[in-house]
Parts: sequence; C-alpha cells; structure tokens
Amino acid sequence: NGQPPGKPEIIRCRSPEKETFTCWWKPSSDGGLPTNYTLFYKKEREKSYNECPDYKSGGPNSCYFDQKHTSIWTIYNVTVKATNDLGSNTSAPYYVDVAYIVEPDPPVNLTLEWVDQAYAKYLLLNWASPPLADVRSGWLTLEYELRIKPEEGQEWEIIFVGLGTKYQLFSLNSGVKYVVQVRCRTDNGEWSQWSSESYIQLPKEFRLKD
Amino acid sequence: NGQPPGKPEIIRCRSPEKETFTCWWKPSSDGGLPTNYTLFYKKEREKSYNECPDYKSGGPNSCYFDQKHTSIWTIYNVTVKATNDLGSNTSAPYYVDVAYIVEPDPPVNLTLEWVDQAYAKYLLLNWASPPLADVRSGWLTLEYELRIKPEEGQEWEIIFVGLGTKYQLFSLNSGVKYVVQVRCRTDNGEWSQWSSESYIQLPKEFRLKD
Amino acid sequence: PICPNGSDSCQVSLGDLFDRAVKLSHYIHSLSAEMFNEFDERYAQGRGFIAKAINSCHTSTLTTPEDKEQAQQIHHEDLLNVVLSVLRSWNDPLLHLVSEVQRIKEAPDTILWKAMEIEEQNKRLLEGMEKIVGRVHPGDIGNEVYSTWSGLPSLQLADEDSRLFAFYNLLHCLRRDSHKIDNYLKLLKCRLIHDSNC
Repeated sequence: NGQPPGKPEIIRCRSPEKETFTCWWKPSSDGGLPTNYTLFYKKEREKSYNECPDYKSGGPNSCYFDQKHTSIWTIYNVTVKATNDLGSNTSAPYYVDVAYIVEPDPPVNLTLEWVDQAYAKYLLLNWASPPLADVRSGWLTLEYELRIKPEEGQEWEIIFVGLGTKYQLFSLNSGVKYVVQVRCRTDNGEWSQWSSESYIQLPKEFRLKD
Repeated sequence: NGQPPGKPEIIRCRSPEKETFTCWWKPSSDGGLPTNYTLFYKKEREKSYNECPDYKSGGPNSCYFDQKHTSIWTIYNVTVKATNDLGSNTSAPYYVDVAYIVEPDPPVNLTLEWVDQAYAKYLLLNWASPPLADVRSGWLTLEYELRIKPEEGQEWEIIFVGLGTKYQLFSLNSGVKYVVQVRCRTDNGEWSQWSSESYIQLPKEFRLKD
Repeated sequence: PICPNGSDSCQVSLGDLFDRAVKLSHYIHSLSAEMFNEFDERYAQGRGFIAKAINSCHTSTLTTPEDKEQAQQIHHEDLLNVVLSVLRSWNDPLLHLVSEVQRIKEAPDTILWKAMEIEEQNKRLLEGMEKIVGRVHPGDIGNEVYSTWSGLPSLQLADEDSRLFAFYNLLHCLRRDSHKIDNYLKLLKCRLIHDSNC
C-alpha cells in the first residue's frame, strides 16, 4: 500500500556573500514510502534543466551552488521533485536572482572602549565585516546598524551607522552596564543576524560640564 | 569726472541640495558713475566663458545656476566684471566645486521630551531633515550636530550626532531650563544654520541612580 | 580652498569623481528597487509576471560580467565601457517611462516621482561617467555601443494585463541593470582609487 508523495515546496534561497547560494525545500507527505528528492534548476537563456550540484554542503533538504554554478543578475528557475515507488510530485517553480537574496553573516570582533578625554567622553565601538564578505575589492558594500541598551533595560536603541566600521557613542548614562550588538546588510538586501553581544560597565562618576 | 569702477569680488557660492547653486558678489567703488555687473563662468577645460544664466532668482548681486547649468563633475571658474563709462574691472577668479558648497537648510520640527524610567532618566531629542533634502535621502546623506546650554548659561555644549535624527541626553542638571538647537551638513559640505531654538524645563527633583 | 594655484591644474580629482558616481549609482539603484517593489506589490501580485520576465531585458544583448570572477578579470577600460553602454541604453526607455507611468490607472505619485528622479539622475551619472572615462583614458569618450529599446508600443497596449507586464518587465530590468552599474562602479573605484583595498 502507500501513496505517491505530496507536492514538495522550495521555501528559501540565500546567499551570504553574492558569490554562492543555497536553496532549501520542505518535503510534503512521503506517502508512507521511502521518498527521495531531486532538485533541478535552469538559468535564464538555458533551454534544459540541470541537477543540483551539491546536496550535502547546505545540510538536509538543501542544494548548495558554489561559485562555478552561481551567476548574478540572472533568474534561476528552481524546482524539486519528490519520487517514491508509486509516483512523483514536482514543486511549483521558484524564481530567484542571487543579487536579491544576499543576507550577510553578522559582523565580527565587536569591541567596546570607554574613552575619557578632557574635551569628550564617549564609548568607542569597533567591529569587522563578516569574513566571507569580499568588501576589499568592492564586490560587496556593507552598511551597518547597531543596537544598545542597559543590561537590565528592555528597550534597545537602534542606531543606523552607514558604511563605517566604528562609531562614537556620546550620550550614555554613567555607572550603567551596557550591552551592544551590530548587524549588516548590502544594497537594500536582508539584514544579517545581530552579532554576538558585547558588554561594558561604564565608570560611576563622570559629570559633563555643570 | 568720475573713475573706472573698483575691482569687485565674488564672496560666496552656495548650493542647498547639490542640484542648483547661487553665487554672490560684492561691488567695489562705482567711480561715481552708473556701473553694471556681468558674471562670467567657465567649466574645466572650457576655453571660452559663458554669461550668468539668471541674475534675478538669487536676489541682488547674485547669479543663480539652475539644474541645467549645474554639474557636480566639474570645477567652475567664476568672475564678475564691473563696467562704467570710464572702464571696467574684473574680479579675481573664484573656483567652485558644487559638492563642496552644499549648505542644506536647517533641520525642522525639533522636539524635546523628558523621559523618566526606572533604569534611566534622559532628555529625548527628535528632529526631521530639511524638506528639500528629505526626498532625496541617499543622494544627500546628512549628518547632524546639536548644541545645548542652560537658558541663562553662556557656553554651548556641542555634540556630534552622526546620521540619526534622534538623541538621548543623560547627564543634565535637574531643575534647569535648557535651550537646544540642531544643524546638519552633507558629507563634505557646509554646516546649515542652527535650527530655531527649543526649550525645556527639567523637573526639580530627580536623582540619577547612585 | 580648491585650486590653490590657479586654473590650469584645477579639476575635480578622479577619487572625488568616483565617490560621486558611486553615491549616485547607489541612489539610482535604491530608487529602482523601491519602484519595482512598489509596482510589484500594487499591480503584479499573483499574475506570474516573473516567469515571463526571464531573458527579456533589452540590454541582455550587451556582454556584462555575471559573477565576481568575470568582473575582476575584465580590464578596467572594458568595464568602464560596459557601464557607459548600459547607462546609454536606458536614456530612451527612462524618458518614455516617465510619460507612460502617468497613464497607469491610479499610479501613485511615489512611482511617478521615482521615475522622474531616476531619469534625471541617470543623465547626470552618464555625464559623470563620460568625464571619468575621459580622465582615465584621455581622448576616449568610450565606445558608442548601446542597446536600442523598442518597448514603447508594449507600454501602450490596450490589454491591461499585457501592458502591466510590459511595465513590470521594464522596472525589473531597470532594477537589475542599475544594480550591475552600482556594483561595477564600486569595483572600479576600489581598483583604480584604492588599489583593490577598500
């Protein structure tokens, strides 16, 4: 007994650095029988479908396209086919242009330093772009956003920083322990996840000019 | 009798939004005779001068360059010539790079709000970018600076804010009436005028967390 | 003060020219992306336009780098010419887009304003690119290669679905090509001004 498989679905495609990308699918019912999945893709201007080059690197139910298989500004038509002994079922086509699915990894090495000089006291934040992202050649241009709150506080304050990888925060409350995170995005794409948290305990007594 | 005119001088050029610009000149002695002024300009590598396209829109002793006559890709060499019946006198050349003479209008809608929460008490400042620049955010990236002082005080404290249009100010003195203003500039342009003043009377008794 | 020693050496530096070109290309792309998204949400939901939009940009005849490796291997002179060709290919369609958008039923002002702003800024960027090419290779204002556009009749079709697809396709291609231009210019700037060390 058993049934042909249900219709699977491509649920998401993502590129971390506009050089490679991964697509994931969601299986449907397997009809009670062993079911295997085959992903096919066709690029603009190509007549026939090709099969997924790498089912492993992206984890279960995924297909990973390395640099050799990735073109930008080209529409990929991606489908996945579920097959078991009683038949097969193919997903609706999922159209994707790698230029518009870039979600970078979070920034790294976020450091916080309290600067106490005569003319100004401020918190100096420094971070680095995610290692995978080729910012150096200009292939990827990242803009950043940071958020900060007192460790005990509920509400994050979000500050859009723009292109730089350091920031000076002037107006903070003395004696408070703050937690900070930073994230990035490229060309109106998706924001990365927030970086891991960094903490700093501000010195108790500093009075701005009375 | 009478004299040839004195040497006039181009005193200032300003662009409000990197799309148009205006130059002003200062007449010198008119030699006691009716004197008229002609403004000439030429762009990089151009051999011959062109005459001012519009003497009216910018007010007296001015020349207005509309969008059609404004280019951000070239340096302008601008001179003004004073002429009367006994001769003429031409100013020294004044060089203009439109990207460096952008002086936006001041920010608007500056509001002040005293926030009194368990973990923090601070003055919350909010403002908006000048209308002309607002529609073209991204082409006109504005950064902001605010200044604050007790109403009776002499010395302003100036705080560079960066790209954001709101700010939290912590270390203020209870019971004092403060006056605040904010201004803006594009990345390599001139600071705008200060916005109109906003006032706030801080509550008498509040203790920062000890 | 600019031009301290008079007018002969007085010109905008190549670095400043590239800064302004990149700022403008970034701005044009973000406007194009916003305009496409706005049109897509308002007029294209559930019509399956994306499937028909495949391989139908008037600029697809131009050979352009399609990944990082190709973009980094191409000589900067050729990449500058690619940018010029793509920009020139959009002068005509952008002109018509502005007039035709006004005929779309209940076209929001925001789409119309963006179409006008992009048309204006595209001309400005083309002026800048010709200046940059002339500076990088004196005497050369770049090849005159560009793709002609013959899409005006389709923007004026009586059948609404076909006409809306024509707009969708044009805005989709504009988003794509403005992204290419922005990306290529950022590469060129890093290569020529910052020795590939941005």
